Amino acid sequence: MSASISIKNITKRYDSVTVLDDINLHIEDGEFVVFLGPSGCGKSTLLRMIAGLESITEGSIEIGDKRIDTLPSGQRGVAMVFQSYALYPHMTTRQNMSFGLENVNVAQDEIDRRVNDAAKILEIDHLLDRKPGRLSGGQRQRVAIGRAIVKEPKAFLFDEPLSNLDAALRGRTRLELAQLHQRLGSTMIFVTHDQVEAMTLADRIVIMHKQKIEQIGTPMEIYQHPVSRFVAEFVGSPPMSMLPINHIENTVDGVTVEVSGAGKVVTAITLPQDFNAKDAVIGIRAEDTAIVSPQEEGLDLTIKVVERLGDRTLLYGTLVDGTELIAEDTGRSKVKAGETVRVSISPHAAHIFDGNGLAHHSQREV
Amino acid sequence: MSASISIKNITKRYDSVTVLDDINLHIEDGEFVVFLGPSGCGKSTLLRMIAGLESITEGSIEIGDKRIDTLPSGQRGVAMVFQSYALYPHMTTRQNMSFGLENVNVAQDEIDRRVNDAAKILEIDHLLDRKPGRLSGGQRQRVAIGRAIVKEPKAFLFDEPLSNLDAALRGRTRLELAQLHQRLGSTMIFVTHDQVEAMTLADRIVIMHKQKIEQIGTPMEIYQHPVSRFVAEFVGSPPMSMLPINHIENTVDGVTVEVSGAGKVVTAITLPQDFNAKDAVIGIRAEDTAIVSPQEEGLDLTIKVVERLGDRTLLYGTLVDGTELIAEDTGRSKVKAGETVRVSISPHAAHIFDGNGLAHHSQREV
Amino acid sequence: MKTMNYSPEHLTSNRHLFWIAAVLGVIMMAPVAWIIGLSLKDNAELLKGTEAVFAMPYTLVNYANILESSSVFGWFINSMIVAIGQTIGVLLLSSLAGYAFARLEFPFRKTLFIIVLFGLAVPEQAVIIARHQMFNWFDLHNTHIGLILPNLSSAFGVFLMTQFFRAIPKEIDEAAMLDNASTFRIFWKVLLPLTLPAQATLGIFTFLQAWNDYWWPLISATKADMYTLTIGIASSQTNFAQSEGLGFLGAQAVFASLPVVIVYIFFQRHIVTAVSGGAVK
Amino acid sequence: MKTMNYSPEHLTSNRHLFWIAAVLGVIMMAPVAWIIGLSLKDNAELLKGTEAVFAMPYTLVNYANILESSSVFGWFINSMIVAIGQTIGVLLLSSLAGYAFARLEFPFRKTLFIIVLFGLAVPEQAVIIARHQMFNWFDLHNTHIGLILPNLSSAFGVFLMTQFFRAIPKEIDEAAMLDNASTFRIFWKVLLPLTLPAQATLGIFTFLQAWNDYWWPLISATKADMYTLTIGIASSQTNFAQSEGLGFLGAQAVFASLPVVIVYIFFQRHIVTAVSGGAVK
Repeated sequence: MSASISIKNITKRYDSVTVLDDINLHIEDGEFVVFLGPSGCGKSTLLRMIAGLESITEGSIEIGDKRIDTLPSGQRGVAMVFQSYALYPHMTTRQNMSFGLENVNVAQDEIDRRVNDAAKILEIDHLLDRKPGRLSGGQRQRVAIGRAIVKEPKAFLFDEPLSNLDAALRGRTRLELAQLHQRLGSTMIFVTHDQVEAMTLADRIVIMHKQKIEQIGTPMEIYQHPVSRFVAEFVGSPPMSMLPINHIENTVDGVTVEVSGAGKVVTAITLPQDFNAKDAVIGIRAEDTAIVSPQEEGLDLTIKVVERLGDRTLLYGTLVDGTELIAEDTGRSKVKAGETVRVSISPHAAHIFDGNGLAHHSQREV
Repeated sequence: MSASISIKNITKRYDSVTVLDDINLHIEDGEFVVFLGPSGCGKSTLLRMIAGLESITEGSIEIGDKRIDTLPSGQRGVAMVFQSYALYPHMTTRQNMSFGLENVNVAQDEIDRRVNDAAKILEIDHLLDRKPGRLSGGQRQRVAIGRAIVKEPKAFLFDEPLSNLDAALRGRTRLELAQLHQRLGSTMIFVTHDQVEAMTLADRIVIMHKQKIEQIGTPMEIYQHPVSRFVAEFVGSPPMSMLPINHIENTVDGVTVEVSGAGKVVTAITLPQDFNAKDAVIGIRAEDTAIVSPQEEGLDLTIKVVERLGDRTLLYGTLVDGTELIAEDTGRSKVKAGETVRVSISPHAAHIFDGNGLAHHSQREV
Repeated sequence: MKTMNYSPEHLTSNRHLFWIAAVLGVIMMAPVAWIIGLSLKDNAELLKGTEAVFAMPYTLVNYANILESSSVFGWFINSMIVAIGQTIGVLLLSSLAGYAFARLEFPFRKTLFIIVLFGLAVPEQAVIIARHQMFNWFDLHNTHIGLILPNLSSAFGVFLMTQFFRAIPKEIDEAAMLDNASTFRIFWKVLLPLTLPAQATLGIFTFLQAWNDYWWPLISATKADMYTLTIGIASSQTNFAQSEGLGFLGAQAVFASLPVVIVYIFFQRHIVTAVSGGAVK
Repeated sequence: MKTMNYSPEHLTSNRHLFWIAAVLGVIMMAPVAWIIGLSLKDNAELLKGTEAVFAMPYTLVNYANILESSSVFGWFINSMIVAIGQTIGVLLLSSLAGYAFARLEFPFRKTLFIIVLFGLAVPEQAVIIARHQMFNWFDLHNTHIGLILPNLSSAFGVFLMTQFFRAIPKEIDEAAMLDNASTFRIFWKVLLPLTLPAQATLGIFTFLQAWNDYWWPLISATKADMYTLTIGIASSQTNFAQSEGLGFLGAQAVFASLPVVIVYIFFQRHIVTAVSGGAVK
């Protein structure tokens, strides 16, 4: 029932403004794909084009082997969960879930079966006779998902469905969505600007930036081998620290770079001959740093803000020349704001970005 | 200018419903205190009582040495940042920030000076002539904070000010608030239901539950030594796993407990004679677990969902009897859903909660 | 020493503004009370002075006199047909037009909207002669259709319904499109039910206005059996010199207003709901 | 083979509904066009048949005849005073009452609100006799105050303003309280400016209604120099038999409507803004 989705040479223009520029993407049957990007990158537009809610300027979309961009929304076999849930306010939960099936003349007992099954999965059986106005945000969310499930669609489309939930509920719902995907094995496309959601849910992440696809890959590929400075800075929380490179020195293992005024960082990265060193930076994730004793080698970091997350502690500080760096310490860290600590950097975990934003990584896995 | 706040025997009742029950709290001058609790715990009501937006049934509030619960809002010397920002839609940023000063007849050049200073600190100088309708969510937030700063209040009151921002902006604004507190050194009270905000911002956290204060302490005290099962489950993400205890055995170092059907956990916790073992549970945080080889001692966990957060990986699984446990692995974890792994638990990091929800911790620091 | 707690609730218990509301209420209700008083008095007694209203005896003779006229029930039926027909028509047309203006793209949409709203500005007196002539051509005078038709295009109705349809989030339409609902089904089953508070408000206003309408029925319905209640009762006034029949006049006014008062009391809850902003949640 | 892309925008380009809007527009505009046509024709020519409207020659003689009456400008001034006075009064009272009903707690708030809204249901005919008597006692007939006063308590105005004040989030008031603003300053400087779209809408409606009012001025203003334009022009009608002066009648109707049309065109942008739901963002 579930099916693959092929997006071929999709372009979208409003008058002279290009919103999406020659997008190509194949999504496997049963895959969970997340479109991730900042607002205005076109990710929602692309989703809405698959749903048939936006017209396509050029290109085509296929679900399974069938071209669907010529069909109206209701006949494409996709179901969508909206950011605002978009439940019908005057209908009960049951009516909300049945409406789409009634429109295609599914038999009443089949409708009842599907609604009851979906309600059981989502634990909303006791809410079937309530209207949306009497449901909490989390419950509305479940009803919206239920309305999608009962249609047994070829693909689920999620448009930032978690953004109206509070932090605790968002975490729990994220987990439930992952389990739902495991259980149904359906093709799912999920749009978000939240990189944690993307990392935790996706089989593959499609990073979109400036009307184009910037990178496609598994969460680990995206996190560990970002193709560009944009991806590196967008994915990961806290963001990767970027330190300007003053000087590059080749070593046996890779290169050693001098970070402006603060000292040297040894890396296991090999740079190509034509490396564009102008405005090049070295990128370091907080978890690849360690606080070491002042005798050991490393960079001196003056701490501005200490963020205690319980299981770990983030240290926001500046190097001697004012460059900002975020380091990580354990949850029981004793470091206080105002102190200067020595930070060492794992040689295999650093990333170097050239003047064009192109990434270079260590060849060895840590 | 900044001052301490004393809340003495505050009770609030609507007819027969008690909303706050005999609250006592002293906030030091310059302290950043977060009221944390689930919705309906009374934290917002307490803040609004300090602001003078809710009447007090019994008790008194002092700022500095002055009793203020007898004064109208505007004369209490506090400034508040609302969840919805509550900017005046028909006024420009400058007018929004000036309005409160004009009402108390501050001289025009003094108003200008304060508004310009605050605008510079908050980097909204270029927005002074715009109306709120033309500002983004993040910019509105800054204006709301600016409106508070210019009043140079004795205390800042924040009512879930970050909840309308998206994840990325929320993280950044959190950091800026921490820096603002460092810079101004003012007394600040911050209400939230988000434990990450509480952990990262607070000097002290006040955990509220069922109309009462459940625990007051630094973020580390709250995280490492929760006084009750409620606090332990509410603070920390992912939540602490709670495993039912079948049997307790005293050892030299503390107790060893048998977790229902799954094996034994060694702890360094000493339990009192009158320990209420009925419905007692052992609580384990994900970061205090480790994935070990099957030869080593530990609990067998069948993984249901793998959540890759980049720097670490959360493993949601069940023990043989179906009890849920969340374990943590490194960011480069190779564990897949469906596998069974052996999980070891650090003996000093577990917490035991008796049948009344009261906590017992290891006496030794890890 | 016991200090009074400051209570912000005091701020909102403003007794000055109570008086404004109270005076508004009195201004509105005083004439109503007076006319009811008059209607319950003997006409001869009122001739000596209207202060008689404040004293016994009261009588229902004026109402009895109205009901003696055998035409009253026919007029009542006419009023009902006109008011109900007009209400249904206005609701239907306004809903369709409001939906069109709020949701659809069509040529001259903005221009048409301004023209329709322009109807708010045109006084009935200005067009009543032209309308009279036109209805003459189509032989529509002295028919129910002729009484209903002119007020079907309610500028206020289009105004209100457009506003209401615009307030419904577009995602609701989109969800219904994905649910494979046709445009008609989206309008009928999804959007229209959401405008119920507006329908109730507009319906009540239209009914009241149609019931109380005087000008057009006076001009269009010239045969006694096509009179509406308002016109019919006014026509019977000629039997009494005005100064002689003050109580009878009052009874006529009260009697003609009774149905709208009943409608108002019946739907009052809905009006208040609509005021409370009970639109789409 | 080139397949047409499906475009969801097609769905919203519904040409059927264009016709509903267009027909509404025509129904509204046809009488207006007709009356303007009549007003530009010689009365004698119209006597032969009104189809003369469709052909040359056109003339302004009817308008010239109106302006010959020396009283016209006095009536115009009266209309202006009454319409503007009524508009200002309604805006002020409705805003205060709306604020009170939306924000304040006072005794009998709900009851008073229902009584005020009840004013929507009472037809003018029902109370006009009582009102006439009352104004007689206070010697208010043939005064501007007498013409303005009865319509100051606008049930619709209170209704609209209450709705608008309720739509303003309470946090705005609270922020102003913390900014040490007095209740009056909160109302005047913070809340009232936010109701501007409603004020514009209510103001236009009130002005139009006051200008076009016929009943009450007819009864209350019995001296020629207190006539409003509507009454004054109607009074001059007795000089012409209706069938003889069709063109002149038309010119009168058009002339009396001109000010409201000008007001409408001037404020039209605000009406559309209010319809677009441009309340508090």
